[in-house]
Amino acid sequence: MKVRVKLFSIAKDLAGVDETVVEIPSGSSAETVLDQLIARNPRFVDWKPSLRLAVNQEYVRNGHLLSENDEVAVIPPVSGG
Amino acid sequence: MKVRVKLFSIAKDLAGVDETVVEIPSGSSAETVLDQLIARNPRFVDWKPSLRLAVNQEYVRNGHLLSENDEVAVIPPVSGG
Amino acid sequence: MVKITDSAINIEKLLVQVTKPESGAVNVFIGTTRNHSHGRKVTGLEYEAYMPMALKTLQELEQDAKARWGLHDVAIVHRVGKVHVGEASVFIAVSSAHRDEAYQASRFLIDQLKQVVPIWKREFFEDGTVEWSLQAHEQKTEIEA
Amino acid sequence: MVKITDSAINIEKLLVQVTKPESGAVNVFIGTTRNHSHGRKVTGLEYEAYMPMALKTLQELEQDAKARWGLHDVAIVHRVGKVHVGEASVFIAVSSAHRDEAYQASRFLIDQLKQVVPIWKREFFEDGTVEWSLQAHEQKTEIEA
Repeated sequence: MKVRVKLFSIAKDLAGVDETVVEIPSGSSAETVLDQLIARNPRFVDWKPSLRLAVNQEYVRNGHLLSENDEVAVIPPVSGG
Repeated sequence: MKVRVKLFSIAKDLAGVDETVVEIPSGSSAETVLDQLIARNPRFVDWKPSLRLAVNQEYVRNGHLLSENDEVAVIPPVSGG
Repeated sequence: MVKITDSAINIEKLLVQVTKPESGAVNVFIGTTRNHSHGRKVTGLEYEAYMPMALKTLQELEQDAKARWGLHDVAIVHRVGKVHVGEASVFIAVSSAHRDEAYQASRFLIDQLKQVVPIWKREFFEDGTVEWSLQAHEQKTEIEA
Repeated sequence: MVKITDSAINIEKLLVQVTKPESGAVNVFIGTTRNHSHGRKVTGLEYEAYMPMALKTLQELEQDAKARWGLHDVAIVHRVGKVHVGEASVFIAVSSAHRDEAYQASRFLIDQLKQVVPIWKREFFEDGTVEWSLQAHEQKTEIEA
């Protein structure tokens, strides 16, 4: 299945794009998206522990199961304020 | 000796004036001023426990000794803010 | 900067003055005139101050807070005379590098101001009565309007 | 009211909106762009937001604070895009009957905002470098300006 992935801050810089689509097996967890990004750019590995994931604008655990067309966002440490 | 007395808020209403001069023995304490005011208007008695005194714009204890021409202020509970 | 004034408080201008290039945080407290007090409708307030002593105690509080929290700047302005419902009667702004100091200092200043600065509030009620607010002792006294 | 904007924050207007006739206390927090960060000179900041989620989390924080402290009103405004040194990047105002709730709610909102709202800051340094501020982990990464 396909999910849309939004990238911000350092994750955007590492990916080189602010949005992409990844193809993952049906029933995959949100973490699978991170692994796909690592496959594309190994430097993502170092950042993995500090990246949070949101699905359809809601924070989720890495184990959260995705559905077709979900919007997954990769959220580096936030720094608003 | 003579001291100037400034009155505010409820103390001003009780005294009917915002400033007065009281004649007290040399070496009197600040409290003597309150007693003079009570002599002029017995309703001051009820307020005495909640009135603070300042001499020359500085809070003092009731026992503080006054000097000629001191400015004594009678300070009811403050309510700024 | 401390000030006691019978005019409306120019908040925008004070904020510009207080915010320094090295500041990261500004905390502001504004005390406004409420339309009710102890369940009764208030139509307005009037403040009186023992001017020289009020200014002196405000300056002392300003210096205390600056020293204690390393603030970049402080502004405290209090109204005297009539203040309409909804208007600011007191304005406090402090600037600092980080927010923790700004919150603590701001709270310290309003708490202390309400305890030691010789300023008094009279409330004008809808029914025509006028009362000195004597909150420190939870007492009230009524005089003819 | 929550808002994310690329324009300067109109503080005066927001204060008027937040102050209700029944309010006695307004607390305001303003985060401003500092001219230095970790000892280096900063010339400007840029914020980016994950817009729909940032607005949603801000609205949730607003509702939480209103319910918890019985606030009369809340305004939270955050800038995106370039912000000059000395300008406000975030503005929070809360109104309530008494000051205790106003201080607590204001502090809660800025603390939470800094932890959960998906907004990111990039600092532009005098030497031409640009860095994402990753304060949550006290890490820094450098990219070419």
